[in-house]
Amino acid sequence: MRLFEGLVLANERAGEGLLMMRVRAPEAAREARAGQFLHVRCARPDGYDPLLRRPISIYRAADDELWLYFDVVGRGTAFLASLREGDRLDCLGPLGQPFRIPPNARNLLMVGGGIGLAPLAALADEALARELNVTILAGFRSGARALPGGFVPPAAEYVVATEDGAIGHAGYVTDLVPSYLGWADAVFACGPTRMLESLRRATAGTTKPVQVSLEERMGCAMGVCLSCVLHTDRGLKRVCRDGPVFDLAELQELQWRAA
Amino acid sequence: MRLFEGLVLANERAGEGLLMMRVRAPEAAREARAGQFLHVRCARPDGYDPLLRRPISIYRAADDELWLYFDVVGRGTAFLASLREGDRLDCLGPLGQPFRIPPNARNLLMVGGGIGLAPLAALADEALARELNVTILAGFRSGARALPGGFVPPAAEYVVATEDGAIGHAGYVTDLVPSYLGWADAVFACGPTRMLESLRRATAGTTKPVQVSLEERMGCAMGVCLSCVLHTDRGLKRVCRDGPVFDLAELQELQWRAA
Amino acid sequence: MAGGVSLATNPTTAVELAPRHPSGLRLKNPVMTASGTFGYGTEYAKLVDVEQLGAIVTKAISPKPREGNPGPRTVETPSGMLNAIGWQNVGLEACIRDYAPIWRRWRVPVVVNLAGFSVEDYRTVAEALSATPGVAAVELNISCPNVASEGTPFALRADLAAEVTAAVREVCEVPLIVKLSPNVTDVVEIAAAVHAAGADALSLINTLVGLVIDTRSRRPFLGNVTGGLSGPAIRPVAVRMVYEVAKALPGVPLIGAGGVMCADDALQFIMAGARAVQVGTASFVNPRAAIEVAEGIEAFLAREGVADVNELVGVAL
Amino acid sequence: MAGGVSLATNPTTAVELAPRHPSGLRLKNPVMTASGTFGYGTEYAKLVDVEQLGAIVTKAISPKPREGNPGPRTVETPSGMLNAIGWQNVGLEACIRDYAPIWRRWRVPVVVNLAGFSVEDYRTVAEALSATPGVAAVELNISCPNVASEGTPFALRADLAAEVTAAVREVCEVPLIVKLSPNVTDVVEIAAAVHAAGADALSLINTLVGLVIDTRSRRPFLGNVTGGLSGPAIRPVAVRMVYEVAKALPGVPLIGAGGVMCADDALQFIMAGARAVQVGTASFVNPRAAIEVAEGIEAFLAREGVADVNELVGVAL
Ligand SMILES: Cc1cc2nc3c(=O)[nH]c(=O)nc-3n(C[C@H](O)[C@H](O)[C@H](O)COP(=O)(O)OP(=O)(O)OC[C@H]3O[C@@H](n4cnc5c(N)ncnc54)[C@H](O)[C@@H]3O)c2cc1C
Ligand SMILES: Cc1cc2nc3c(=O)[nH]c(=O)nc-3n(C[C@H](O)[C@H](O)[C@H](O)COP(=O)(O)OP(=O)(O)OC[C@H]3O[C@@H](n4cnc5c(N)ncnc54)[C@H](O)[C@@H]3O)c2cc1C
Ligand SMILES: Cc1cc2nc3c(=O)[nH]c(=O)nc-3n(C[C@H](O)[C@H](O)[C@H](O)COP(=O)(O)O)c2cc1C
Ligand SMILES: Cc1cc2nc3c(=O)[nH]c(=O)nc-3n(C[C@H](O)[C@H](O)[C@H](O)COP(=O)(O)O)c2cc1C
Ligand code: FES
Ligand code: FES
Repeated sequence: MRLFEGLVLANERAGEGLLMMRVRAPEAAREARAGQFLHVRCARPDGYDPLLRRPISIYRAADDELWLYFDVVGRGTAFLASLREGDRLDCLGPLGQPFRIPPNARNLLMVGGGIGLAPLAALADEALARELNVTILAGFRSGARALPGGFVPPAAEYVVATEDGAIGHAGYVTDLVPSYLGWADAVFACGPTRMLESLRRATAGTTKPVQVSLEERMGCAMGVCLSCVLHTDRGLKRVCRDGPVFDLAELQELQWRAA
Repeated sequence: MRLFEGLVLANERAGEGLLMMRVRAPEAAREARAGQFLHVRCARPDGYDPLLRRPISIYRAADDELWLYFDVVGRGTAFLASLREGDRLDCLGPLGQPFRIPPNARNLLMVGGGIGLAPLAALADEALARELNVTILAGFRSGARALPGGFVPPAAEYVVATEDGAIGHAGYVTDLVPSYLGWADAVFACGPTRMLESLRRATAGTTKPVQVSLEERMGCAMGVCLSCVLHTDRGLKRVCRDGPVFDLAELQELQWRAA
Repeated sequence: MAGGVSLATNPTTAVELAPRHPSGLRLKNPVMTASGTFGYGTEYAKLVDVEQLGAIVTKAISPKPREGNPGPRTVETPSGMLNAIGWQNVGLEACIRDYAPIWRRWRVPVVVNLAGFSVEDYRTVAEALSATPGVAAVELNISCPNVASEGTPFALRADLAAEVTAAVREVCEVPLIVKLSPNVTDVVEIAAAVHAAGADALSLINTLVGLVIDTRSRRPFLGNVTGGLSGPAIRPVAVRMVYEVAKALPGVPLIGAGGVMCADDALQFIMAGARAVQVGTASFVNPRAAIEVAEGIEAFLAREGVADVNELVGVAL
Repeated sequence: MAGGVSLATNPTTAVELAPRHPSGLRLKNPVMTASGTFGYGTEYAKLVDVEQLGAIVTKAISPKPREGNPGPRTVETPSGMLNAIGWQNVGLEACIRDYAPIWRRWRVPVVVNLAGFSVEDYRTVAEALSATPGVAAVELNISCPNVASEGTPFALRADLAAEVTAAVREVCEVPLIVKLSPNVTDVVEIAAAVHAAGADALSLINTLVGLVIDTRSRRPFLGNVTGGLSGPAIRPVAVRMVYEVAKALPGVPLIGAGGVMCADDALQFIMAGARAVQVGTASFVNPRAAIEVAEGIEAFLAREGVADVNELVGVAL
């Protein structure tokens, strides 16, 4: 984990409202593990609005580069979208606990919703390099929002579900989970809270390890501000430092909200 | 006067720490008069820091374009420096009272300090188009800070003074004024307050019209916030709306500061 | 409209700020300008159709013209600015002579903001203006220092605030708005006192007192040493104060101010309990800000299927 | 050095925050971290050489561990943020067991921030910590609600603030800093009361109470409804309060906090009368902010030919 300025090598449109950014960052790229994220500054160095950094998953780490895949949803990500080749990106990371592939697992099932697929792509890279079998179930709101094919490594099986039925299974991606659960030795997921809730129902009763990557609003991403806590069987845990990847089984909630 | 988005056509280094920006803005360019300024937003539209617009003189208005010449002194002007061809510049203007060339004046003496030369270049354009004679006395802190030759129209006589003596007269530009004052029918000046104070001494007793363009911190630039007032013989006046160009003779002070 | 998106095509945006007053103070939409940021309404007329606004609030008027403070009078701060103008204004006489006739022709209510340094000052101006056609209401800026209490602003003590409100109420025929200061421990106490003393509506907040030091000269930057902090930086404080007062004094018409830059900001104030908002510093950044806020509120109502903006007032309480 | 630029090559940056206390509280430079923004000092150790800091102030410690508030706990605002963490902390026992031994080895003073909901709470923690090696001083966060006065925070009333300060002073062997709230009409009154009650130094300001409404859900955004506003947005208010207290209580050691992002901000506080500053929210934006502020102050002293940072304390008064 380090504080560094990455050099933007490319930042291009890669789907409806999405961009893929390639950043040169040799040390960080070497350190990075699938499931970790960067906390990036989304303003000019001399401007204080927006003030806080934004967490963005490491989509891929290759050679000297870190790749980010992001959805433009607000002014932080709009700033990221405005960066061009040659600009600098102020980054903190890699941060957080990565996905952990269990030692004897051979068949990995990955379930992603929307941009939540980003860290799963990194995990698929890692798994395929270790010659494991990977199936990725990918859910999107609509055909227009579906991520382009090249988004995940071609050696992974890629199954799509769209809520509007435009591509693949018509419905929720978690509808597909039961048919793959028997095959899988471990399940990994990242996506909206609602998707993870469905996944919890779809995997209820299984003894197979299920790891999920969570999202919560972050201040520091260093574990000090306690913005990002939730209840687990091991007590209150911080998404930024104890997560973002957790064993689903130990989570008492996916976000701590007042009843 | 209007609120408009200009299209940045070019924004290039033009001297030590200086940039020249060409902005496409047909209506505003037609309206613009020498001595007027734009109040430009220096932040992304969704960011509130820096918050306030910055006043920048119209350096030249030609065809459908407004040209700005600016010195990067802080974060507002640093933002302007970061704009590239194709970006939009959020502008309010042209604002303020322009220089007024007296009806019978034939010989115009212009005295500028540093970037204060920008509005004088526009005035020289106007005067030369009316076939008047123009002499520009230009003062700079050092040779390195001196503006490149092409900065003012070539048909104007251009006399340089530098404080470090690297180019032209070694000393203050106002040292040169007495030798040109007899020739001149009217004097126009823009530059740091200290320069304008020297000019007041150098022109003391003259009955020739002396017009100066002043600088004061601005909020609205529309005449409502009263950030920018100073005492004149006609009462308190606002630099943004009653100025920035004033008759030197009516000014009781160049800036209102506590004693 | 089960399951579907409901659209209110012509939502009602009108609000009433002085229901207890015989003439009332009805705005066609809940967006006003904030005092000191829109001059006397005439300066922005070239850029903005002022009649599209809910109301215009003028620069503070005092009995006599005032020069105000030496410069610098403003300084930018992170997402905000400090101002220390010092109540420079044309004075009561010029206001009545030069501006009121123009306001009278406008189809938009003009609220005159009053500055004073004694109870008498406020009474003088309020009495004269409430008899002036073209003045729809007055807003007391009680953040001015009170000469009679060693310069303590009226707004900082419930007793002083109530005293000046009651005194003005006696002579004021038009609706009376009192503008509260945020520089207090308990804004609810002041709000309650002022309302009990006869205010038709309360506007809040005025600026927070702030200071910038110029580290080059090692002196306070502003000519007046301190200044008032405004702009988006203070919005969360302003929304909180509106929320507190709305909770404590249900039914009292509140006007929210402080950092309104866009419709979403205005809606925060409305949901926190304000019937209207004032747009101040935003006008310096975008002269059309107040109009765009009004348009944005209407668009929100249409999009969310809310028939009347009054339905949103205080929904977050 | 007539006419030339004077350069102090090795300016003195050390400051003393508890001159009246037998052990004193000497910092090698005037830059501290702010409570709640630097954890227990250990979390940032990978990125920052904590021994280069003037002091570290920890997250608030209460007698027992606390869970704090449900989320969302923070929300970004213009040039600032609101937080409503709710005093989540490991509690006194774990603090003494797990952290104090680490602090003891560091060559940087560690100040423990104390949270409490009764006078007894503060006394318990202060007494235990002042007997714990590794704890250089304590800072009372009196902005916590006081159960005995219907939840009114101690910090909002001079009598309550003085009472808790005096009670802690009796049992506290180490230097005692009391942290003031900005949510008051008269910060000088509270500062004077707390100082008279035995505080060695005063830190100011804690956060301003703010509120953000989520206009989509039409509800307050934070789980706790309101939160504390911090960051550059509040700096002008913080500098003003330091200036006011420094003017009224000359000689009392003050620690400025609120929106310090860079050395220039810190110098504003120092020139306004603070002997030291705390860097809070800035650490989230730039984990090296506190170190860079310390370096920047030293560079300023060298550039401006100031031999000792103490010469700048209060120069703008
Ligand atoms: C561990 C982690 C990894 C993530 N990885 C990716 C990724 O690879 N690609 C991607 O597009 N997005 C990712 N996100 C979501 C991303 O952080 C948000 O979309 C982003 O912060 C929105 O910022 P904004 O200013 O554009 O939006 P705004 O809505 O304007 O943001 C306002 C504030 O809310 C916070 N916020 C808003 N949405 C989220 C969210 N979903 N999660 C956390 N904070 C949020 C912002 O950080 C900011 O502080 C990730 C989030 C987390 C927690
Ligand atoms: C009528 C007028 C015309 C001008 N024309 C030009 C021009 O053609 N080219 C050019 O380079 N500069 C010009 N200036 C000066 C220019 O406005 C400032 O350099 C600029 O505002 C600095 O902004 P900043 O954020 O880079 O600097 P900062 O110092 O960070 O600015 C901080 C604040 O101070 C204000 N400020 C700082 N310096 C000045 C100044 N000299 N005058 C007014 N406000 C200031 C800024 O607007 C801002 O609000 C003009 C000023 C005025 C009043
Ligand atoms: C330059 C300036 C001048 C102001 N003058 C007055 C005034 O004369 N009377 C008054 O009641 N408020 C005055 N205010 C306060 C505003 O009306 C408003 O309450 C405050 O700025 C907060 O709103 P904002 O953040 O939208 O600006 C002034 C504010 C500014 C920025
Ligand atoms: C996330 C967060 C948690 C905080 N927790 C505490 C705390 O436990 N005790 C305390 O006295 N102050 C706490 N504060 C207040 C800070 O110490 C500081 O006074 C305030 O944030 C202003 O400084 P800043 O603008 O530099 O952040 C907290 C601030 C933040 C942002
Ligand atoms: S974001 Fe600060 S503790 Fe997780
Ligand atoms: S800048 Fe507002 S009146 Fe001149």
